[in-house]
Amino acid sequence: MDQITSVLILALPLCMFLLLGVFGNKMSHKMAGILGTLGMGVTLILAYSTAFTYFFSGSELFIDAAGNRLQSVVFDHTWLAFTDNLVIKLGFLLDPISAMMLVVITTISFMVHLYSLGYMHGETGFQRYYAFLSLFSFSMLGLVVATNIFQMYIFWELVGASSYLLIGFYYTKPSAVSASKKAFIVTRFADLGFLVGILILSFYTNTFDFVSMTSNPQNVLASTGGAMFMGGSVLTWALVLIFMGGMGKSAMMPLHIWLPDAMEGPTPVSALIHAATMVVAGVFLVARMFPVYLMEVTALEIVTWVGALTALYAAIVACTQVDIKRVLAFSTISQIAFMMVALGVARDTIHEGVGYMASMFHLFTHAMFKALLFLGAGALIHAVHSNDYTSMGGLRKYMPITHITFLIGCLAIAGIPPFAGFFSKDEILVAAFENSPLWGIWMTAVAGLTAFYMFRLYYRIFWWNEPDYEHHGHVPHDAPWTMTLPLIILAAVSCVAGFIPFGELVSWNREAYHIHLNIPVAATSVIVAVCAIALATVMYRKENSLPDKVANSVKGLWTAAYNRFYFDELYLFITHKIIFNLVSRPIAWFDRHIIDGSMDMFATLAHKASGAIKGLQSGNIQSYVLIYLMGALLIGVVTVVCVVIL
Amino acid sequence: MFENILIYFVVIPVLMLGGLALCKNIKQIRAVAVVGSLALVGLSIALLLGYLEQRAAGATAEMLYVDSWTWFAPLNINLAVGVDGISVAMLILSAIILLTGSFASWKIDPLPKEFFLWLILLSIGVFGFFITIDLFTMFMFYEVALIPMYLLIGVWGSGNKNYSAMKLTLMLMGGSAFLMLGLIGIHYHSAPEGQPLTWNLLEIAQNNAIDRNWQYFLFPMTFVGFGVLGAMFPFHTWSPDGHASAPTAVSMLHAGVLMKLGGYGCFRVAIYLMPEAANELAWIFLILTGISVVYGAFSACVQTDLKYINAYSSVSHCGLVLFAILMLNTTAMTGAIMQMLSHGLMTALFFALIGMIYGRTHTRDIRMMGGLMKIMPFLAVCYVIAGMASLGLPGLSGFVAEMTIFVGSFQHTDMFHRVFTIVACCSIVITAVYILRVVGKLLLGPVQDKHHLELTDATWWERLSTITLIVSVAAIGCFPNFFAELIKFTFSENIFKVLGMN
Amino acid sequence: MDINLMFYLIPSLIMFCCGVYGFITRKNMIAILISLELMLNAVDINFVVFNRFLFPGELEGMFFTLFAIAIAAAETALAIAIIINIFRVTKNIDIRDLNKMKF
Amino acid sequence: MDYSQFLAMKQEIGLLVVFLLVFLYDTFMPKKAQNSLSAITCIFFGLFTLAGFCPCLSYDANAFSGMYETSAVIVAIKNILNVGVLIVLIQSIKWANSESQIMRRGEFYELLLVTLFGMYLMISARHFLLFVIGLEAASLPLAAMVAFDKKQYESHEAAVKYILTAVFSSAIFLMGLSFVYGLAGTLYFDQLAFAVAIEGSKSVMLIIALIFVIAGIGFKLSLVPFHLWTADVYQGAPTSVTAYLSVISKGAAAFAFFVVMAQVFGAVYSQVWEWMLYALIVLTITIGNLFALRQRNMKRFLAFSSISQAGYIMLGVIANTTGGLGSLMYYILVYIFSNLAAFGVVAAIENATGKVSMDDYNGLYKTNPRLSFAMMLAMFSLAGIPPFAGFFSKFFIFTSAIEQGSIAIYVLVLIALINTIPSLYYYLLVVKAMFINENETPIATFKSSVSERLGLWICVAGIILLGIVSCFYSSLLELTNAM
Repeated sequence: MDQITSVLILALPLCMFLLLGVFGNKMSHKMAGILGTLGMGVTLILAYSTAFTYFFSGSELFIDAAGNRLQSVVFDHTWLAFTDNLVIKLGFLLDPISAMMLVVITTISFMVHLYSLGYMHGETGFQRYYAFLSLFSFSMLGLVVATNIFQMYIFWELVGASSYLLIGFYYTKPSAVSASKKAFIVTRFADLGFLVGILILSFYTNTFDFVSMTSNPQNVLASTGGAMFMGGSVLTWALVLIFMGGMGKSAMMPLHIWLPDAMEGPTPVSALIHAATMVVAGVFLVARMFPVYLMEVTALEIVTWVGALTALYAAIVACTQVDIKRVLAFSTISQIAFMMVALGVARDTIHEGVGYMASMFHLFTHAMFKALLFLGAGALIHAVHSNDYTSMGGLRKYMPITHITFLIGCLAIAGIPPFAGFFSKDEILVAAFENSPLWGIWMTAVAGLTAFYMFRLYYRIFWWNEPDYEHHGHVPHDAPWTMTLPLIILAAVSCVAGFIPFGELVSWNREAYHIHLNIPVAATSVIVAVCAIALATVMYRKENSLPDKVANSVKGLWTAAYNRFYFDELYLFITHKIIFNLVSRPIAWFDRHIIDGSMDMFATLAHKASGAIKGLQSGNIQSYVLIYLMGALLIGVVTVVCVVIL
Repeated sequence: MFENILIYFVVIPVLMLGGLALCKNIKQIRAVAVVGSLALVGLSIALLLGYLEQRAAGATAEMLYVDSWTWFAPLNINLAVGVDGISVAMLILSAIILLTGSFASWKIDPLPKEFFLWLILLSIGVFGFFITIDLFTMFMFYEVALIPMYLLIGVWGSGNKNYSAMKLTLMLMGGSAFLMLGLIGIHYHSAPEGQPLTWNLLEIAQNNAIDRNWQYFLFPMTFVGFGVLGAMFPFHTWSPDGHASAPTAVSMLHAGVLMKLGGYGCFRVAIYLMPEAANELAWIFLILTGISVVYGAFSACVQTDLKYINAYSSVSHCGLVLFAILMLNTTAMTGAIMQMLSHGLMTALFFALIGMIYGRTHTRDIRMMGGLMKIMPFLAVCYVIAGMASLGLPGLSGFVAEMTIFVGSFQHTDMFHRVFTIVACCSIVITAVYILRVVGKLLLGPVQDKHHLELTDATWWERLSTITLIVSVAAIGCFPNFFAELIKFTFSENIFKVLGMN
Repeated sequence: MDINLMFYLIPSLIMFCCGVYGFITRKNMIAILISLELMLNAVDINFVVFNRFLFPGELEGMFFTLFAIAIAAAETALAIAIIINIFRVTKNIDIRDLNKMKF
Repeated sequence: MDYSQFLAMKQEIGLLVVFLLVFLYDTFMPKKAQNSLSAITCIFFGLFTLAGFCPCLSYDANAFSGMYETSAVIVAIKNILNVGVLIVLIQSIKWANSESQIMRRGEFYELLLVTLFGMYLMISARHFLLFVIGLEAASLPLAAMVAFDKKQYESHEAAVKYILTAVFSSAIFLMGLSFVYGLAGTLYFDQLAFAVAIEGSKSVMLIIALIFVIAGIGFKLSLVPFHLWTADVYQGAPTSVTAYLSVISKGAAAFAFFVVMAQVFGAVYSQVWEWMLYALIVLTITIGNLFALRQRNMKRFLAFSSISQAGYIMLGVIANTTGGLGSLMYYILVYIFSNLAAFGVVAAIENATGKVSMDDYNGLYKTNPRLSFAMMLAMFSLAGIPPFAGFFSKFFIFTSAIEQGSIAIYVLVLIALINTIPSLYYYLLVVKAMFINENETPIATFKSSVSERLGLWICVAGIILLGIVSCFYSSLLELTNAM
């Protein structure tokens, strides 16, 4: 693997960003779009060749004689040296997961670039859009190839910023502005945890480097053993805090609230950032640090709990949402939670750490089919000009390509064989059952819910009842080829991705792992999924009153779920009522009136004192003389008392 | 005397003053200002190169270009100059900000001549402060830098300018009252019994003769004295009012450079000369600066005046400088200096932009504006970049500075310090809140005021000013190690030897 | 009875205090001048008495007294002149009315 | 008697010659030649001042069995005063030649020279008799000068206040002296010092005597609480006289004060008068500042500012070292230039428009930029802003005060330093009035006379150069350190 290729993978998108960002206004839309897409295309080719070289060249750089894959640092350039050991390097770490991520990111990114040529056609700020996409791709690529935790943090922040810019792309729309702000601040809050985690970890390990941290965690982490803080070991704290960063980016409860709002951004952006790549950064982070997490099972248990609760929560909420992008957003949250659970239940002692492999596998397949779903949703929105499924229905006739590809996506996510989601989800369930039946059952139930809400969505869009499209001015139709082509490609990938021998390529200890279907688990999950789909079919295939009845029968739960269990309100309360009104405002008031007031008070006091003693200068000589004499005598007497008597 | 390059940092501004006196019209005034500040930028870059060359050639002295000319012989006061990497960095910063400040005051009105006169006098103080290593001379330049502020704000300011100008001047003078006492005290304990007293920083450090009890007295004096200018809680309140009222270039220079004098002085005098007291009393000031950091950020969250927001954010960021200095280790101190550079540049950028926006909309109330991105995209984009630098986006200067500070501070072995570091870290979230709040209200969203639609985007001199600053911010952000290496002081050994740590 | 130092000092002190009291309480400027004269004369007595009783071999105190008397005369002359000026302007020599300038 | 002793008094004799020349010129020259009286006086005095710098004067000598002493330091302080008087003379030309004063200007010059003569004696005196004669010679004619504006009621009121309180204070001073005499039996400084050392600090009599002496000289210096006459007299007196009062008479008194305290009472320094002075300094600086805060009349304002400046000067006395004396003299020098610049501007404006209120100064910069600049420099120098001379003098006097090193002195200096904040405030008020405040009817643009401008240029040059050019302070300090 030569350095130039790897440098180019990062540099090309960055150059595209600078080029489009600085000179974009001078270019035509077409020029900018094509330039951006071409740049991404070249990056795609380079990334693919890199990944293929890594996985299949058999070079001793990448795989040892025993068949274990190796971590290969292609280059590692010192960027900022804090101390001799704590050094931020910008490097390129090639190992199974980063190679896999390279493929995922470049694929989806390229698809989105292509798709956007059609979707964003004629939008103002088209060049800016492509510039930001390039920036995002650069940041995300930098994140996954990070050789050290600080590099990851750097790019972590950069993806956050590009996500902010892209969510707020329609900056004249107040909702988009506030959504972008929310996304940035919530993830920033999580990043605070990440940062503190890094600080704690690096303080004890004295290194940022992933390879040295993960290849020999026992030694590196030796000094953390004894140190305790507030009841937990330091390592637990550090790992949980680092995981907090992951929770923010990956929208785990309770830091998930930004993701549904992030759907304010252009739909291809949602596909790229908020479905396929950036949101899985948290999973990637835990996976990257997995050997360290294995040192501290408590932290992994927390990961599991957070993941499981989020998965269930998001699935329930997804069942009630009306906005198709929000349904997909909650579904994303839920699916990422699956990956988290998979990591959380994985142990090196159990089944060769199948959870880790499953998680990565699911990450891969999910990226494909969720991008597909989002792009499909984009095509729908493009056609109907609404995010709301109530203004859709019966679209299967008008948009056949979209319909088929969307259906494939739904089947994949529902875990129906032979689509991709089945295989990866199956592995997750296996891992969960291996860890504890509780998680197995729990996750199977969530998988059932997944199938249900996806098909609810599917039926509401493509079946149900057809609204009067003529009345709205135009009849929906399939999108141009730039948009449908990515759909078709992704659909094809979703169909076949499950058959990739993923375990051979990726596993926690980089030894080859042979996937074999665990028939009981697979059968259970498929049966649950099919039942759920059937239920959805009953309820939503034709317009009927059944959904309302169901909703009414569990009215409390339904309303709560519809309002996303009031998390947003809670946050609003905390930010506005507590942070703003009870902290910031009082502090600002305190500053203006107490601190500043006390400074002003000195001035006022001086003036007051000046006014108070003005009587001394009465203009009357006799009082002058009296004061003169009294002053002299007073000083004299005091001196006498002090010097002579004391 | 004139073969030492450093002396030209004072000579050029003095020549500029002379040139200004001869000017007849605004064009000539601009020419003098721009040529002079360009010469200073050039000079500072030449100094940087020369400095690096000497270091590369193996110069190991704490300070280079050291020279000393007798001034007041009976008191052993000298005009002693010398620079290390920190001063070099500060000189570059000052020169850049003076240049951009000159561009930002292209259309200053009324009395342009007087304006530049005071501005240049101020810069004499700043440059002089950074090149000297003699306590007396240093203090003199320090005060020279303070007083022009009064007239600059009072005459060319806006809003409640009389009050603000007076408050700023008096509070800073209050600080320098403590400072003067501290410096004189240091002088009288600068040498062991029987040896001649000195004002020279290097000699005092070498003698290391300040008795510990005296350190307990003198350290707070000097630290608070400089700390007032560094906007340390609770002596920061001059900053919001002062900045809000000051004209653009003055805000830039004041927040960008002058506040750095505080941090630099705390480091160069208080800590460098009295490390034992610094080590033992640090906790008091850590609490104060820690409060500054968080408190400034929270206060900024609810302000509605752009300049107030930025002023409070300066309180927060400058608090971080002092915070890091008090950690007494190389990394944190390097971070502090980088933060000074970074904050200097980005806050200058902020103030420049605010001035430009204010010059167009004639309001600084964010509730009155909105959607400026559509109207003046160039300025708006620059504002976003400045905001991103402020909230610590990697690739811009804020990130590297803050991270160096946090990592450095967290290396402290004491639990208290580390917990406080975490508290300080919280500021990155709050910073994001207020920056994005401003960006959201001011630049994004629908246009608030229909009249604003007729406004124009930046002129060439404004573009030049902002682009210079953005390039500098990005340069630090992208190549931090160059600056870190420049700053990492050789003389740190001196402090740490005393402290017996690191 | 032995006439000692105190027999002179105490009256002189009383004189001085009377002078001070007079200065502070009298309205008429001329009366104030007289009070001042009392004070100065008390000082003169002090000098003479100290010289006579304590340091009889020297004349320093005596000479000092002579000069002091001369100075007092000059002062009085000057003061009278100024008071006359005041009287010309205001037709009044009440000290308490001299308070146009204050605070 | 050895008449060659008079040769030690070269400067006094020179001054007398100048006085006589002026007197004779004023009395006997024909009416036509009278026009140039002011110029002639200035030229005579200028020549005399120049002659004072002749190094042949700087030697140690004494006369009249030690009653009179001269030395390089004493010559230096006299020269400093001469320079100040010269500037006052130049600045007063316009006023002296004005309609109302032209008849009596001769007396003005003569009185002024006599008071200067008195100050010379006060400075050189090493015996209290000579000291008292000097003191009175320096203060009595001043009363006449204060009353000089015959048409102005304020002038008379000021004169009455001055003369009555001055006599009262000299009575107190003499009372104190009589106690001292009673204790020691001598009035020679050197013998007194001996006696004070024997008497020790436990003597009530000595303490009372000391406070009376301090009060007497403190009156001239206008230390609080002996200062109450100052503002009224400064306000009422003609501006040139006020200028003279505020710098020259104060400068001479400060030097004399140092000599008396250090030479006579040096033995009880740390037990007794350090603390008295401590209290007086704190009071003086603080109260002076507090009163100055609220003044609108420029002359009254400068009066209070000069009170608080006197407090700073006293820091040189409390230092009680030769370095303190050097700093004190330097402070006086700088103070002369700064304060005279301020008074010069006030006088110029008063002569041209009759306005002395700070509110009248609003917007002055727009109409009279140069005057405003001169005033601003004076204010900055008084406030101690670098690079103007006032900064250096303040810094050095603080430095000398702290040399002694006790914590109490640190606290004192801190109080003094904190007091610079309100003082800066009121000095800036003047600057603000001129530069910042808007005024619809500002003082019209006027051209000040050559003499006024000359005086101001000298002051401004002094303000700028005295600090930066180090030789002034260094040579003064060398002189005093050689004592």
